[in-house]
Amino acid sequence: MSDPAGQPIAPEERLIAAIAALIAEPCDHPVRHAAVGAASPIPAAACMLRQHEGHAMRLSLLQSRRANPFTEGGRELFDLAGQGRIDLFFLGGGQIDGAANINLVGTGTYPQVEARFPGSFGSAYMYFAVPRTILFREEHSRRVLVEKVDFISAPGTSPANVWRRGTPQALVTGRCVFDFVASRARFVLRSLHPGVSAADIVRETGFGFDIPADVPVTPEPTPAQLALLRGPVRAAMEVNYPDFCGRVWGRRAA
Amino acid sequence: MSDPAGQPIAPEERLIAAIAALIAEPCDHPVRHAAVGAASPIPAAACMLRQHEGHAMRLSLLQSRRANPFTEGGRELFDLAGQGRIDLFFLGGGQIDGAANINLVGTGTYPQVEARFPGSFGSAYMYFAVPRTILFREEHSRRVLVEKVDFISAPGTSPANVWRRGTPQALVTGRCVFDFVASRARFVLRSLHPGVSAADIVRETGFGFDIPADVPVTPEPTPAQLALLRGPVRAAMEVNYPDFCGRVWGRRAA
Amino acid sequence: MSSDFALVSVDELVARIPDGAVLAMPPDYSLSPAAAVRALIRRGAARLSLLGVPISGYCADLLIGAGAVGAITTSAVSLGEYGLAPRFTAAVKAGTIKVDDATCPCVHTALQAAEKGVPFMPLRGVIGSDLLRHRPDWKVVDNPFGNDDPILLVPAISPDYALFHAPMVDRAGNVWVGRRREVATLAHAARTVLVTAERLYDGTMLEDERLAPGCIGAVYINAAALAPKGAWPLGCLDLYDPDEAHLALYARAARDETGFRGYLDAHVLGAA
Amino acid sequence: MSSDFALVSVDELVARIPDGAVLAMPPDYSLSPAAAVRALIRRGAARLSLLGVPISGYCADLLIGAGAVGAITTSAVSLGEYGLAPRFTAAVKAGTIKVDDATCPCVHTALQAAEKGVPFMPLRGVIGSDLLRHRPDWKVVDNPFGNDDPILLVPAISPDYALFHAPMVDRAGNVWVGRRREVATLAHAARTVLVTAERLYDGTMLEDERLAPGCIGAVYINAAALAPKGAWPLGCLDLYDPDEAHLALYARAARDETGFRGYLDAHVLGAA
Repeated sequence: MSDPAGQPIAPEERLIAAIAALIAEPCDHPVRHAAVGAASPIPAAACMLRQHEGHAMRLSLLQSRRANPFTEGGRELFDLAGQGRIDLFFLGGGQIDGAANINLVGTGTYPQVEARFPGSFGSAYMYFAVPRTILFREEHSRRVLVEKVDFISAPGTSPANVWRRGTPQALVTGRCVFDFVASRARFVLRSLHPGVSAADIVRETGFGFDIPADVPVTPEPTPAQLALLRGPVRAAMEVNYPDFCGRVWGRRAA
Repeated sequence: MSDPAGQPIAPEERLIAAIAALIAEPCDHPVRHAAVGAASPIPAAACMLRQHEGHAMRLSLLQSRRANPFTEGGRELFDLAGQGRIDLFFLGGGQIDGAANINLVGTGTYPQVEARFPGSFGSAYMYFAVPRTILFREEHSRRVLVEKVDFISAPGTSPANVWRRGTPQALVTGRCVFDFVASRARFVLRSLHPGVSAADIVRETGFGFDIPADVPVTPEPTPAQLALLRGPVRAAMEVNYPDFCGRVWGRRAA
Repeated sequence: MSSDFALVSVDELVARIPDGAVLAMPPDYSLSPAAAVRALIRRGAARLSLLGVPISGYCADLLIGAGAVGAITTSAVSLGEYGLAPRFTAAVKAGTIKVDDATCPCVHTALQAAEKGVPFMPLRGVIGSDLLRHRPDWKVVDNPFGNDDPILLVPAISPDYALFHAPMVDRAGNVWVGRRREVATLAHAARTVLVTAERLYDGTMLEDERLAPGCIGAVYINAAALAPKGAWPLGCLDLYDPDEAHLALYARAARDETGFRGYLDAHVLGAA
Repeated sequence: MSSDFALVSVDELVARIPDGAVLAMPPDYSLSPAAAVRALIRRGAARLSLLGVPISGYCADLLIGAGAVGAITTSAVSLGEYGLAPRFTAAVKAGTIKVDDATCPCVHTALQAAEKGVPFMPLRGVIGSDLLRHRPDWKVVDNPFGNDDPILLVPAISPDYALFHAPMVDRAGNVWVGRRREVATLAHAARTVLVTAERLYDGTMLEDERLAPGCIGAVYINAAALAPKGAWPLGCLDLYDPDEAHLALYARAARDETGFRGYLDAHVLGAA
């Protein structure tokens, strides 16, 4: 393996480190078991980074081709979540609104949609059953981050009498990190990625959110983190995310 | 294999043939799939006899040690029945009453029972889910066949609005065969085993039942049936019921 | 031992699925019956109602593009890393198919209810999702064991036909699907179960304690056809991986009607 | 990858089960944990509430006879071909244990509800059985999808401890149980899962597509102990058959208290 020092930090590495910081954050629900979807290499790498930093945590990669952890078929992920055995999940959305409602179905007036997205997958269940959800969407635009989603695949908050184990913890985009305050159903700007201003975020975000007096820059991955990412994390990622690894860290020498 | 001719007919062979005749009886629910419990060699042999007589019918031996048909664990039998995929089941009872209620729990006033039986097993479900149930109990006495069971593990009939696929078809004992008339929740004497009189049955039966003007003798197994029983049926029974085979048909030469 | 099970050809297998039937299939990552789907298109199947268990992908998109589908109930239709399912997306825009949007555990739950022979099963979550507003067949009741605790009840689904691909079938009709137990639940829930298989296992799989746990018993299986590489261009467990180049080719070709027709001619209608 | 899984001794395994716990075990024909039960008796366990999944046999009778059991929920207690369970029968007569009678599919359903994380699950049948009169925790409601259609709802059961024997465990804590999936459902439903295993599998079973379908994933398993012949005198799949002579000996000995004490001294308390 070549010495990773001196290579520039990739945007993906920043996002991985930002998500890892959210996972590490003290919380009523410590993360002992995270589940990550097949199309989510950045959240997967963030979980692996935490593991290599010493966080005792199980990671289940859904639809993993090798050593898939599930032996009861497709329902097992949802059953596991129902049993309270999954602490952290990741969701995205074709649209995400200021109350953390997510839309995976389409824009326009359902069912006569304008743009059709794939569909809700398990979001309408996992958002309730898992104590912590980190929302992740690289595209940060008014197209994606809207005032009110056209279709609620899964609601960000629920009335007090509706069974729900948790709420969204945060929203990570390609430009910033928002914390989510469930009691007010509102996002608060937590940090700005390098080179991005609060004014940029206001301009590119379709929903209202709170801006604290002092918004820090999203911390860069530390040299130790970069070494882990470019070494053991990358090695573990190759099986399920070869394209991602090649794009971010370069093709491996044969 | 030795020639079976000339050997006397065993009582068990009569019961097997009697049950086989009930299985063969035309009915709204033809038997395409029968399930038989581990402790029921006579019903199992009756099903196998029908198969060898050309009845196209699947037989699932529960808790079979070899080639057990179930791969979903203990619930699969009940799920199969729930799906309507089992047409015939067999039940017995520590007590059976004149309305075909069965008691597998105990005598006396529950929970302060006088005699405790093992328990209800799946009876409270299978009796409803399976279209045809043949009740089978070799002991024919007022101790077993009672006017009213002390505890209803499973009811013989249900109100019209209660979901139920079927009702008991008949009761086979060591002395006779009763048909069950569900609309009147009452047994009717169908046939008397050789050497038994209707008066014997009245004397030994704790519940009231109808006696037609002419009650035939339970047909003896035919020579063809005896040949099948003592040949291929016995061979198939050896795996799961070695003790029964030894008792009825003699130990095999080594 | 008797059984209605029959070993037939792939064309005979799909001939059993009439136009208008409710047809349930597993997703791209789970024993997807691509060879049978191509045969269905060749036989000109029409007005099918698809059920995605719990989501749909390449096979559904192919059927939709070929005009074989009138409706689909599913939790998503996607080509995964190859992007949106282009013919599904186009059909929704054109209004030529009806979509009943679901969420994955609702599909699993509805099939489990049918497997168990009960009319419904409860499921947590979902309340507050717009899915619920468009699914009058789902009901929210107050949990009888709780107090002011609304809970979703999902009605059982018994699809007319289940169709999937499996690594092995034996002559008795037992089918080995390994850890992909969602197709077992589907087989238990469906009225008729049709299977393509990579190969015939010479023996009775249920007699082998090592093979039995991955089997669906013959009691559920109506017919099977041998179809080596029958999941292609999708993968089949550890036997072969998805054909990534071909799936990328499909995703490009199917972007428009002309490209899709060309794909059909080259890879479906032309193939035997 | 991290996990709380620990490989311990049989005595350490059962030391995790406190007096008064709800302890669920499979029946005699399904991976029964006889060696662990003997260890439980040696450690003097008391006031256990047993759950038979779905029935109980030799192991329950042994624990009851040893005075370790305060209550049992089960669909039957029986030694099968060896007759009534003598210590259970005697304890019921003496009024020294509380019995909650169930019926097999109610137990499976209650565990499936816990597996799914729902508070209840419906089940057909049972209405009109006296079981229902003595189970105030079971409810009959009108089917919300029907019309004047009463249906039973069974509340979820999450046993404190599940204890069973398995053919294999690997170092990660994956456990192979073959087709005996009722112990998988039990493991999913239970709060803590303790396993004895015939042998250690050298490798990761979930990486083998042929072994994975018979596995319970390590995420559910808290601890395991190696116990060769750990189901004895009961059988273990195709590895060994029940010891019929020993079970007959037990059935005879346990007919009275003196005989049972003699059996305990010879086969439980004396054995390490």
